[in-house]
Amino acid sequence: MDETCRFELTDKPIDVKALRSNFCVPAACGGYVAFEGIIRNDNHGKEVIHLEYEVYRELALKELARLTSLAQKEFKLSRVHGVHRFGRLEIGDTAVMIQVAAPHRTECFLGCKFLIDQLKASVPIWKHEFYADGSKAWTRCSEHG
Amino acid sequence: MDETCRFELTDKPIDVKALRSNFCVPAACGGYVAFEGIIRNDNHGKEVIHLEYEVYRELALKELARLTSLAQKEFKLSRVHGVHRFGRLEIGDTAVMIQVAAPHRTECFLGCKFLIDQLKASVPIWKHEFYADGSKAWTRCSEHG
Amino acid sequence: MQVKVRYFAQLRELASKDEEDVVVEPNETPKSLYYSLSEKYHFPLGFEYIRVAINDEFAGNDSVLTNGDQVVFIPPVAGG
Amino acid sequence: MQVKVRYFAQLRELASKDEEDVVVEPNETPKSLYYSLSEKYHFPLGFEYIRVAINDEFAGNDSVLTNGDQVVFIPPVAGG
Repeated sequence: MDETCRFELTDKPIDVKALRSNFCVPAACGGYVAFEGIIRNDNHGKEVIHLEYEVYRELALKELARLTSLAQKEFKLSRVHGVHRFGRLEIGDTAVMIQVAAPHRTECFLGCKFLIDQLKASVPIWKHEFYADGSKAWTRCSEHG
Repeated sequence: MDETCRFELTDKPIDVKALRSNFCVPAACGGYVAFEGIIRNDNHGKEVIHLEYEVYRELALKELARLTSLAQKEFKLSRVHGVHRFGRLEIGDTAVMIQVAAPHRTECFLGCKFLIDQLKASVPIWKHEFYADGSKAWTRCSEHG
Repeated sequence: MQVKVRYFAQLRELASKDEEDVVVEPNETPKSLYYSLSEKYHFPLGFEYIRVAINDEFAGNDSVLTNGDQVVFIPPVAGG
Repeated sequence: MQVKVRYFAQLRELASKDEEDVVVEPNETPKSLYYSLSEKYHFPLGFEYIRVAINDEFAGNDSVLTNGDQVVFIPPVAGG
């Protein structure tokens, strides 16, 4: 996977403005799409207070690299940057940001959606939700989000 | 259309970082998607030097408001902000930015794509392309972009 | 009766003006008005490529013009 | 022979450890190893919900463990 495509893990807050600034759209690209996954205060009706992402780092990085490379080829993306945060996150925090650029917009939307869908399906990252009622759970869903 | 959904026209450069900062994602939203349409240096093989967007302002604003409101209802978007620039633009300039937030990501992607697709199909904005060979043309395409 | 026609994009260039008042027959349709202007200014597009707006609203092809209307002939759009 | 098992998420909590060395039979499969650990630590998930990684690569369910392998049982993921 070349330098134009990268997917990282971080335990620091995701600075979406800085990441947008650092994402240089090539001159042949007419389209740019960004996705941000943000911690919401509700999961199936339970009030979430905060949560913790746990990651199997070695395999997650390999799988993210594989998916990014696949998306680049499949959707002819000129550039991809993704980052997923782990550790403790609060409501409103950005858990994941994915940016893509391509000559045409349709591929941007498809490529970006492919990446977040596949990430949720196969990358070894887990979410421990802590609820207002004192309970907690390892969530499983990937169809909603 | 309420305050959470807005689509504007401007003759000033689009400051995507400032617009992202000003776009507040509601706490019930887990997804955010942004699209940027950027002037590329090539249209069907002709080298573009710069271009000018012309707009029929009164009707464009009405049509954008109608589309935004429709997208909000259809895709259950919590917040929408769009802006389209007009006047002279250079290669690499952002012509349009659309941001949406919703409880779930699929609706974000669909709603954002719906808005740019419909904008290209029906909003009275025209693009005058100026080419490296000295020629110019009012472009028509909307299938690519 | 009289209507005001506003021009945009290539039609504006060909007409060499942003707008003008045009005297029309009672019950004139946008289509017949477009073709008479088209003859005068050599608009290259057939009416089938044009959308019509009357008083800043999209109008059907079967609309009838009334005195004082503002009319815009919208060539194919290319925003985004 | 011996393998190293690393635990994540709910399996880590139930095992109360991040990793451990486990003595296994020659030709032991991930499935039989999972069920023996599952009995010890009361893992609630059947093997059909688990993906296996060996030496930081996804592995098929019909893999055979070899001495020194690092094994991870991956419960349903929930990134994003």
